[in-house]
Order: sequence, then C-alpha cells, then structure tokens
Amino acid sequence: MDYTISTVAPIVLLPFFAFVINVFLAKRVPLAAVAISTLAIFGSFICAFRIFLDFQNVYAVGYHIHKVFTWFDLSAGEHLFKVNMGIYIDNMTAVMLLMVTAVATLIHVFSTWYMHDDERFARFFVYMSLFTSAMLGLVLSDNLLSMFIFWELMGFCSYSLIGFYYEKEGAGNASMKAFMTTRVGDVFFLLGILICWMIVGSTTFVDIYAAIGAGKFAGSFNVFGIALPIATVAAFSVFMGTMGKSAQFPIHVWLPDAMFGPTPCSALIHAATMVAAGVYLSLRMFPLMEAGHLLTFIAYIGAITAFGAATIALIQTDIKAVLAYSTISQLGYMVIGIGVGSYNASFMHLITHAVFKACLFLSAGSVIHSIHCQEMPQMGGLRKKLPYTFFAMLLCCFAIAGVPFFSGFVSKDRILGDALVLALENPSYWGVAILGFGGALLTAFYMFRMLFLTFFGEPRDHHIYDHAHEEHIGWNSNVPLLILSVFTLGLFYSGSFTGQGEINLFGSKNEWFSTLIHKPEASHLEHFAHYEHEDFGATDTRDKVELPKAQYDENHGMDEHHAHWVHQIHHLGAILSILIAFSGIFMAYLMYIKKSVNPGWWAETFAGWRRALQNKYYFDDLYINKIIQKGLLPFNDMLAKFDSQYYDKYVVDGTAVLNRWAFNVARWFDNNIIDSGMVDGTGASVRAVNLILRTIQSGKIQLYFIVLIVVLGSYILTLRF
Amino acid sequence: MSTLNLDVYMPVVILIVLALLVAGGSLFLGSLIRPQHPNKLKETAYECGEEPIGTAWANFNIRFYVIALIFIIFDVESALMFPVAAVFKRFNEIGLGGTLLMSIFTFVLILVAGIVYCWKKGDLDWVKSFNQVAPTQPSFGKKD
Amino acid sequence: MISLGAYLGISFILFICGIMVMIARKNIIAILLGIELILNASALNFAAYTKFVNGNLEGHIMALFIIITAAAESAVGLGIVIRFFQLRESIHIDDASTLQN
Amino acid sequence: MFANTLFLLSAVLTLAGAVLVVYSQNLMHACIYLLASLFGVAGLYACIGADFLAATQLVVYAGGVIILMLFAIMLTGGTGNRTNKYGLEKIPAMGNKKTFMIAAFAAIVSALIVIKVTIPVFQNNKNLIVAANAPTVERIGTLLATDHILAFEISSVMLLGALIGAAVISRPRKEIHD
Amino acid sequence: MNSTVVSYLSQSNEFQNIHAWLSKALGFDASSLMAFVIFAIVALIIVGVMATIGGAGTYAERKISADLQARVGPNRVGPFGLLQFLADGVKMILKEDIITTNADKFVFNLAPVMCLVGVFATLAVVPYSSGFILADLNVGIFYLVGMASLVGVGVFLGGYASNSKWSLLGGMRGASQIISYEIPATITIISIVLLAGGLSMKTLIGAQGGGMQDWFILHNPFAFIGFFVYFISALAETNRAPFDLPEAESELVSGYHTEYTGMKFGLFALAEYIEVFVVCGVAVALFLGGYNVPFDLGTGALFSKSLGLDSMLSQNIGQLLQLGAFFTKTLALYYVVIWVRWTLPRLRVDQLMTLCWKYLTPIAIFNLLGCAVWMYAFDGKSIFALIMAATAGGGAHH
Repeated sequence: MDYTISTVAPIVLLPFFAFVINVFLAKRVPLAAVAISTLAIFGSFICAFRIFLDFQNVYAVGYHIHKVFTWFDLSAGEHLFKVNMGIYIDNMTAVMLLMVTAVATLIHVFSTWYMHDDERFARFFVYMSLFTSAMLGLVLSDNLLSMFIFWELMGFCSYSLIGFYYEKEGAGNASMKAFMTTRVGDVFFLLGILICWMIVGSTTFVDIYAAIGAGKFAGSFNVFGIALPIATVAAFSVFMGTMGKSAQFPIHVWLPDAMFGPTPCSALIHAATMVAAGVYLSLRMFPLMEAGHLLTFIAYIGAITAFGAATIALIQTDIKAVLAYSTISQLGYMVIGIGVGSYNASFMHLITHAVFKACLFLSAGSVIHSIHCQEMPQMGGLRKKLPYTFFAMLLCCFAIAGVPFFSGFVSKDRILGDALVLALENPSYWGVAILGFGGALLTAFYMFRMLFLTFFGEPRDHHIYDHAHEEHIGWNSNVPLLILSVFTLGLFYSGSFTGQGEINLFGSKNEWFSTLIHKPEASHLEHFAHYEHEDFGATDTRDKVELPKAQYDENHGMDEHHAHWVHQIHHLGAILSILIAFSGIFMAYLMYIKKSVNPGWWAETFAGWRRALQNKYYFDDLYINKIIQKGLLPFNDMLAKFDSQYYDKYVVDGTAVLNRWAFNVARWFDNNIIDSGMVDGTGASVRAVNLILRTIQSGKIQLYFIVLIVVLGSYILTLRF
Repeated sequence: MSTLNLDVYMPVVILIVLALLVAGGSLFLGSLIRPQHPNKLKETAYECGEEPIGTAWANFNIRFYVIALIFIIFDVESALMFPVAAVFKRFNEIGLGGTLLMSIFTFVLILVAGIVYCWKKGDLDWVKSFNQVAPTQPSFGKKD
Repeated sequence: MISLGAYLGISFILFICGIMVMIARKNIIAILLGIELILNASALNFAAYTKFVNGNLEGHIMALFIIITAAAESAVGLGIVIRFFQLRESIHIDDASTLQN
Repeated sequence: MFANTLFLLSAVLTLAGAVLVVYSQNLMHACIYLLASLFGVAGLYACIGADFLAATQLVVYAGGVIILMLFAIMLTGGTGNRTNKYGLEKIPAMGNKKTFMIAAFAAIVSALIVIKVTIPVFQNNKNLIVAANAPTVERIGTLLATDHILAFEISSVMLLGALIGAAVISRPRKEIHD
Repeated sequence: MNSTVVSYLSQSNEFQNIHAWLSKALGFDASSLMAFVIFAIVALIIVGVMATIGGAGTYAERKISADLQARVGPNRVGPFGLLQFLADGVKMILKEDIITTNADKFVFNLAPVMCLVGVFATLAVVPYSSGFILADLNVGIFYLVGMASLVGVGVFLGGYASNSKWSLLGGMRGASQIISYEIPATITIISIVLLAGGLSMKTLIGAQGGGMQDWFILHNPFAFIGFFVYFISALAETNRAPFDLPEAESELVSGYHTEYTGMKFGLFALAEYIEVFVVCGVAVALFLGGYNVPFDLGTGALFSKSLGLDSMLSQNIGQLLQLGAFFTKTLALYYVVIWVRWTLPRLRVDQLMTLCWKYLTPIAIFNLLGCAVWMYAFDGKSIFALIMAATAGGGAHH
C-alpha cells in the first residue's frame, strides 16, 4: 500500500476533470458528457474501494495516511503563519470515501435514466461532477481551510442544482434561500477556522487535536469585560457551520425548499452527502466540542431538530417534503449522537442514513417519474405498478423506522441507548432522551404513512394511476435502488443485528464499524502530536505489521461493572425502540390501511397544532415576516422617520438658521479676507506652482530625458564605490 | 585557432582611398581643363524645359518606407543567418545537423510569417495601395 | 597595440555626442540619429571588453544583438515618426507632447 | 603598424562623424555624417578583431538603417524649413543655442556619470589579457547555434514583431500619389 | 589563414630577399611596408583593369546592341571604334561641371564618390585567382554585400541632391529597387554559404571544383534555381535592363543622374559598369566554380611534376590559368547581361516589386530551406556524387 499522489488524487481529480471537460462538451455532445461524468465517478469509486480494502486489511485504529505539501508559508520566526494542504485518510475517511463514491455512482447511474428527458440533461451532470469532486475533496482534506474551500464549492453546487429548474416558480428563491441561510453558518465556520489558526498556527486536524491535548485552547477571549472561553467560542463557531450545512434548528429552513431541485440531486446532495458533511465536520472537530463543553447544547439542538422535524413530517402530503423533513430529523439524530458523546454511533448513523435516505429519494424519484406527480393523496395502490420500487422503499422504511435487523435500528438505537445512559447519569439529558424516543415513534409513523399512502390501498386518482408506467427491471432505473436497498440490512455495518454485540452472527470481527472508528478522546489527544506526515510523492514506508490489530472491546473502555450497567440500559433502550417502532408502524397501519382510526379526527382535534405544523412552526414566517419585515424593515422605517422628521426639522433647519447668521459674518470675512487676500493669493500661488508643474509635466520627451539624467547623475554621483 | 593579421584590411583601406583619389583626381583634373561658363538657365533643374515649380523635396509615397522596412528586417535576418549557415556544414559533419536544421527552420519560418502577413495585407502590392482609401481616418493632411 | 582606454574613450565621446544630439535636436529623426550613436557606443564597449578582458565572444554576441535591436528600433521608431507626420504634418518633438491625437 | 593606422583612421572617422552629427544644421547631412561615423565604428570593430561585427555593422547600418532614415527624411518632407497650415513648424530647426546649452549641460552630467561608473571598472581591470585576433564567424555561428540559440530564435520573433508593428503603423491610409 | 596577394608572393625567394634587405636597411620589420606597397600596386592594377573593363563595357554594349539590332555601332574612333570609350572618357573630363542652384552641393558631390567607394571596396574580395586576390577576408561575401549596399545610398543621395523631380523619383525608385533585390540575392548567398560552410571567398570556391559537375549550380536543384534568382537579383541591383527603371529614359529622363554632367556622371557610369563586373564575378565564384580550373591545373603542381618547372613558376602558370578561367566565365556572364539588356523590354514598377517580393524572395527562402534539408539529408553530397555513388558504387568525386 504505497500511497502516493497518483493513488489518492484520482478520487478527487477524476470527477473534477470530468467537470472541466464537460463544461465544454455539455452543449455539443451531451451523451458523451453524461458518460464521462458517470465513468469518472465510477473510477473514483474503484480507487476509494481500494483504499477501503486496504484499511480493512490493516484493521488498526491508529492507521492513517497523512500527506502534505506547503501551500504557502509566511511564518516569521516564532509567529507561525503557514498553511499546509494535504490529505488525511484514517478509517473514518476511508468509510466516508466509500460511501460517497458508491452512493454517488449509483445516483449518477440512476440519473441517466431519471434525467434523460430533461433538456439540460448534460448540465446536470456537470454540476454533479463538480459537486462530487468537492465532496470527496472535503472528505480527504486534512485541514479546516481546504475543507472550507470544498465546503463552499459544494454550497455553490447545491445552489445551482436547487435552482436547476429555474423556470419553475420558487426554484430561484429556494436556491437563494438555501445559499443565504447556509451562509449564516459558514460565516461562523470561517470565524472558527480563524480562531483555530490563531491559537494553533495551523488548521490541520491533527495539529488541532494535539493543541487541544496540550491545553492551548484553555484561555479565554475578553470581549467587553466578558470572558469567553476560547474553546467554547471556537467550538460554537464550528458547530454553527454544521448547523447551517446539516440543517439544524433554527437554520433548517432551507432544506425543505431545496427539494425544488431534481430528485437525484436531492438524493445525493440533500440527503446523502452534503448535509452529512456538516455532521462529518462536527465529528472531525469532536475534541474541540468536548473541550468547549458544548455537548449538552449540541445534544439539545439535535433533539429539538429530530423531534420537531418529525412532527412537521407527519402532515406533509408531498412525498419529497416528507423525505426532506425526515432527513432533517435524522440529521438531528446524528447531532444527538455527537451531543451524547456517541461518536461511533453518530458516524454509523451518518453512513446508514446516507444509504437508506438516498435509496428513499431515488424510490420517490422513481415514483415521481412514473406518475409525474408528487402529492401523496393522489397516489395509492402503486404497489402493483411499481413492484421493485415498492420493495426498495419498504426495506428503507424498515431501516429508517428502526425495525430490527435493519441498519437504521443498529445506528439509531445506539444513539438513543447512549442518550438514555447519559440521561440516567445526568438528569439534564432527560429531555434529549425523551425527544429522541418520541421522534423515533413519529419517524416510524410518518414513514409508513408515506409508504401506505403511496403504495397501498385503492388508487385515489385513477387518471394518474392509469397513466403510470409499468415498471420493468432496468440497469439504470431500478437496479440502483435495489442495490442500495440491500445495504439497508444491519449486518453490513455490524456483526450483530442490534449493534450491541448481542446476537453475534459472524463473530466480533464483523463489528468493524465500532472497532475501527474510534473517538479521538480528550484523554489521549497527545498522541496526535506524534502523527507524522509525509510529502506528496513519498511512498508510505511504515511497517504495517507493527500496528496492533484492533480488537472489539466488549466494555468500550469502561470498567466491567459500569459496562454491564450500560449494557443493561442499552438493552432496555433497544427493547423500547423496537416497541416504539412497531407501535408507530401499527398506528400508521390503523390509520391508513385499516382506516379504523380516522386521521381527520386528529386533524380536527389538534387543529391549532396542525396549522402550526402546516406552517412549519412558522419559521419561515418568523424569519421573513417577523424578523425581516417587522424587525429590519420597521427599523429601517424608524431611521427614515427619524431622518425626515427630527433630524430634518431640528438639526437641518436649525443649522440653516445658524448658517444664515453665520453667513452674514462669513460674507464679510469672505469678501474682505478670503477673496481679496487668500483666493487671489491662492490663485497666484497656484499659477506660480503651475508654472513649475507645467514645466515638469509638459509631455516633452527631451525634458524628461534631462530630468532623468540629472536625477540619475545626482544619485550615482553621490554613491561611493 | 589561427590568428588574424590586420594587414588583410589594408587593401580595403587602399581601395577606398583609391576610389576617393580617382574621383577627386578626375574632378580636379577636369576642373583644370574643362570650360566653366555657368549661367542661370544652365543651373536650373530640368523640368521638361519649363521653369521648375517648387522644390522637389516633397513628401513621398509611404510605400517606399514599407519596402525599406521589410528590407531592413530581412537584412538583419541575413546578418543573423550568415554565421549560422557558415557553421551548418561543420555541425552536419559532427551529427548535429538536425537540431541546427530545426532552429534554422524555426527562425526562417517565423520571418516568413511576417512576409506572409505583409503580403496578405497588401503591403507588397505596389499598385493596389494607390486605391486604398482610408475608411474614417482623422486626417490632418492635405486633401490631395 | 592600442589600449582598452582608447576604445572606451571613443565610445565615451560617441555616447556624449549621442546625448547631445538627443537633447539639442528638436527633430524626431535627428533624435533617432542620436540614439543610434548611443547604441553604437554601447556595442563598441561590449566588443572592446571582449577583446581586452576575457576573449570569449559573448561581447560580440551582445553587440550583434544590440545592432539587431537598433535596426528593429529604428524601423518601428521611424514608422511612428511617419505616422505622426501624417497626422500632424510635423516632426517637431515638442508637438508630440500630448497622449491623444 | 597598419593596425595603428587603421585605428587612427577609424577613430578619426568615427569621432569626426559623431561631432559633425552634433553640429550639422542639415538633417540630411547629419544622416550622412552618421553613416561616416558608423563606418568608423566598423573600422574599430575590425581593429579589435571583430571581423564579423564589422561586416554586420556595414550591412545593417550602411545598407539598412541609413537607407531607412533617408527614406523617412524624404517622407517627412525633405529638409526645408516650412510651416504647415496649422502654423506648426513642419520641419523643425535642428536646435538652437538654447537647446545646445541645455544639451551641453546634460552631456556634462552624463559624462560625469559615465566616468564615475567606468573609472573603477577600468582600474580594476588593469592587468588585461589581450586576446589574439582570430576569425570570429565560425565561433559566433557556433555560439548562436548552441549557447544563444534561444536569443537567436527570439530575435526572429522580435524582428517579426517589429515588421508587423511598423507595417501596421506606417501603412498608407489615405490616397497618396507620388 | 587569410591568403592575400602578399601571402602568395611571399612564397617566392625574391620577396624574401627584398624583405630581408629592406628590413636591414630600414632597421625595422618591413613586412607591413612591403605589403602596403604590393597592395597599392596590385590595387592600382586592378582598378586600372576594372576601369578598362568598365570603359570597354560601354564599347561592348554599343557593339553588341548594334549587332543585335543589325547596325554597325561605333566605328570611327580607332579600328572598329575600339577607342570609342577613351574618347568618351576624355569627353567626360572635358565637359562643363554644372551644379544646379537649388542643389545640395555637398551631397551632390558626395553621391558619385559614394557609389564609387562602394564598388571599389568590393573589389578587395573579388577572387580573380587563388593567389591574385587582394584580401580573402573571413567575412568575404558578407563584407561584399555590405559594401555593395553603399551604392544604394549613393544612388539615393544623387537623386536627392539634384533637387529635381526626375532625379528624386529616380533616386527613390533606384534605392528601393536596390534594397529590395538585395534580399533575394542575400538569401541565395546564404544558401550557398550553407553548402560551402564558410564566408570567405576561398572557402566558397574551394568547396567547388574545376569540372562542371562540382560547381554549386549543379550541386542540387535548389542551387540551380538559386543561380537564376541571384542573377536576376544582381541585374536589378545594378540597375541593369530590364530593371533600369531608376534611369528609365522614357519616363524619368535619366533618373537619378539627370542633373549630373561631366565626370560626375562618368563616375556613376563607371561605378555601374564595374559593379556589373563584380556581381558577375560573384556569381561565378558562388555558382560557376570561380577560378577553379579542371584537372587541378590551377595549383601548378602538375607543371612542376611533369615538366619539371620551378615550383614558383609552375604556380604562376597555374595562377594564369585560374585568372583565365575566372575572366572567361565572368566575361561570358557580362555578355549575357548586355544581351539581356537589349533583348528584354523594361518592367513596370509594380511588376518590378511583384517580381522581387512575390516571386524571388519566397523562392529564395524556399531554396535556402531546401539547401539546408539537402545538406542534412545527403550529407552535403552533390547530385553528381550521389549519381556516381548510386551507379558505380563509388565514393564522391571530390
């Protein structure tokens, strides 16, 4: 495994070159552009898969590849001002690379079917290639600065793709909204980067870890006499980036609107990768969050997002809107995972969610493509027309609802279990746990509500139903869905079905996920200071044999007694989530299949809530009508009023009165002293100076030449040599 | 390396001096024996028997300048080409002819581009430029 | 044998004459004549140092390129003069004191 | 013996030409004096064994630059002093007392500069090895074809630029009859 | 290295003796002095011969033109009018010298002298024979090109100084014609330099041989075309018909020497006729084998060996043969020049420029590149050597 630039760089560069080529090809030979994009991302997938296999073979926690080159170095003595660019691959990066390239490949393949009727077929792939390359670059980055560059590049792609159907009403506004809203988070993120740079002198993760370990973040900023701990400020700033990108409360409002984009782009960008990049950032900066004592805050943000988005999803009728809110909700779970210190589970949920949510979006895309409609009340009974899509979506719904043996159960249950453990230890976390479990119930309910409304029952709109295309198996229409749906099974991520090592089918070796992905814990951050890095082009000379093979640790580093207790709680949590999941599914079954419970009754009884939900808790209203219109615009008006009424009346007019008086004084002064004395004098002096300047700036070359000679002469003749 | 005796330049100087002597001598000789009866009519410039109108030192057609311009460029080019051409045979004998051939080709073809440009733009056409009327040139000149 | 100083002296006088011409003349073409004198002075210096200091022919190459550059410079310079004359009917250097026509 | 004669002749020609260029009040004559001066420089080149440079000086200056300058003088109206319809002096005077005084001042200053710069260089090179005169054509050719190949090629680009630039500038734009 | 007539003569014993005696008598090394004397004498001889040839040229021109036009030509002065040119010369000297009032007198006097200087200076490198060459400069042919361009300046100045409209037009045309046709001529010369591998006249001629198959004109097809390019350009450079536009009688009266009278006109004419001889000599040297005599008779080695003659004497005989070869070829070309003049009509000025810039220059550049490729591809072998190698399997004939 000799990693040089030639083995790693293609992952990013292939899609990037595809982008560059396609920019020129897209207009002329669209099909070639599509082929190039898809092949490029497939090439990236091959490279990423190779890296993943290597890491699986080494199977060691501490194994990493870190290659740097100096971008610029402005250091002066002690004061470090150096920016290294480079790649950092550890187990987490390897998994992430595999996920991104695999999902992106499948989505590209799916897009060749989904988008082929579109007039801007090739342009879509241009953006997709750029986006994929940016995402992969972000994953490979070894420092915050290059991460930020790719972060913004992704933001641009997201903006372009949301506004892809710019003819559609609202698409332009939605893209603008997404761009501007995430900008709020990005500004803070940049601030966080600058703080890290200021404190550490570098933005590389490893250096930041080492600096945290060495206690460099211990000080505090003094702002107007208030001491703000540096670590907290930095962590909050970075986490704001996560909030913006991962659509966390309260700046989640852009993600539902982002569904204006084509469905494959929603699947890739707004479900699987870009929104997950925010969580990935927080995971990378986890030691900073921990050092900043920000975890409780993060956990509550995640819990509120998870539960709140789930409630909104309950009443959505647009199939993509349901999925959008479920995405926000699931991202909330990941953030809960970070907040409760469940690093591994949070990352696992990122991966599993990426897979099943991409699959869900693609299934939804498949449905939309076949019936040309997004409203669930007009669907129904599509099971017979779209059997493969139905099958894929069913598996994904099981996964997201948390049915045992599916990936969602494994990851979400571990997060909730850790939340429960923490709640028992620290009562302030009870809110998190309750909101989390409540959200899980709602998740199961609304996902199956969506499934039942779409695929079960009688067709509610026969016109649409009759015109729906019969689904046939096709390599680019539903094979990607089926491939993705296979990977919703939990055993790919965890040797056990529960994620607790309980029903251990394939031995502890298959617990690779929780074995390899290791939390950079505060207690041993110092060892990151010894992480060596190499120049690009240097081959990896470290002896892999010397690295100890990672072992699955039953106790997760805790003492036996505590671990036992934790396991107990986890079992409790697991049982609780199974119950919750099935009760959610059962409720949905009652409401939408048996129809024994009338949803209308609920709607009427909780009419106020329903209205609130329909208006998405009035967040858009708050931002647009209240903050902007009631806050900023009245403030604006107030200033205007102040200007026109008070300032004009008293200050301006008063000044006029004063001026009139002063004028009389001044006129005398002006006539007698200024005009005759100074103005004419100035004129005379200007004329005098003009004479000199005109002579100098005459446009006469010979004069310039003489001046040149004289100046050169006076310079050289005074030299001594 | 053989040395160069400056005596080889002697004939050049001698010949130049000789030319001056021949010219000066014949003129001097002539001035002794030839008649000298100048009159005004004799000393008027020939203009088909008419009185000369104005001076001949007037503006000239700019095409002459363009020709001279192309000439000087090629003159300089030949000044550079001569030594390179002189060593071409020796380079060819020691096996470096190919590289030198390439450099000669590059050098000449770049200049050929210049003459092709002038050709295309009509600078080499003597007659055509008579008929070229400037589209909208602000002209301070006479409207001849 | 004539010493280096003699050549340097000649090139010095050439240079000074060139400067004189460049400044005293008001005719653009005459100024170009002065420039030719100055360029010749420098080329002569190069060639003289080659002879008297090191004997390799770098100085000759340099002088050769000076001559070439001088030729190109006078070609373009005189072209500009002629164009200027077409516009202004003057080749007085002080008439060429504005940037616009 | 002859070397000294050649040097003296060339030096006298050069200096006389240069001085006459300064003092001539006729542009055409100044141009001819310049030709004489350039001839003298060619002779000086011959004295230092730079035979190729001498010949180049003849070809490029005597054949090229001087002809070009004579043409330019003719194209700008000969040597007569007249005014055009704007009252501008068409063919300006070759300078007057005032300009010559300024020029003398500038010349003195620049002479001081040159002396100041040259003297140390000159004094540091007292023990000079005088290279023997040797044929230079082949050596210059070899240098141009090896060490200075880039300059050789680039000079062709420069010449191309000069050709096109000057042709564009001076292309006839109005109807002129000769 | 630089062979001159002095270095040739210094091989003889007499020269050494005189040198030793003079050095002793004067007390310093007299080689420079002797060189000066010899050069002066030889230069005088050459100038005399050239003046004669120039004068005879006018006679020959009249006679040949008369022949072509079925007239008798000059027949009064001397037998067959042979002394006509002397009579012309005397007439020139005796004519009144008129300088028009408006003329620029300095330039007016200078112009013919400049023409004459330019032409005379070129005589220094014209290779009459391997020994009888004034100075075989390293930069021979290049020097010749440079000096010849002085004629253009002279023509222009002559036209300018007269302050006559005909003169000025003729001068401008003449100068631009001379410089224009210098380009194809120079480029063709470069292609021959490429073949010979040197600039000095001896190198150029030494690379050729006595037999026709060793001449550069038959070296390769490009050189064959090059000869005609050079010859046409040379005709135009010397303002000979059909390129005599600067002095086109029918439109420009007499061109740049309209206002010239007497000996100054004579100097122009002399310069022109000598220049014709020089360019013919250069054409011979470059393309037609120069002074080379077949079967290596020129070195005189054969005479000393087979006839047992003194080496200096046999060398002298060789030199005479070489002189004969050179003058025969040159005068033959001279005849062609005159023949062309009286055969072809004059070109129009636009045709003149078109011929130069649109035909001769591109062809010359093509020839240059072709010669370079030929040199590279066939290792500098001539077409004859290649045929010999191909047919007989033998080596080159050199």
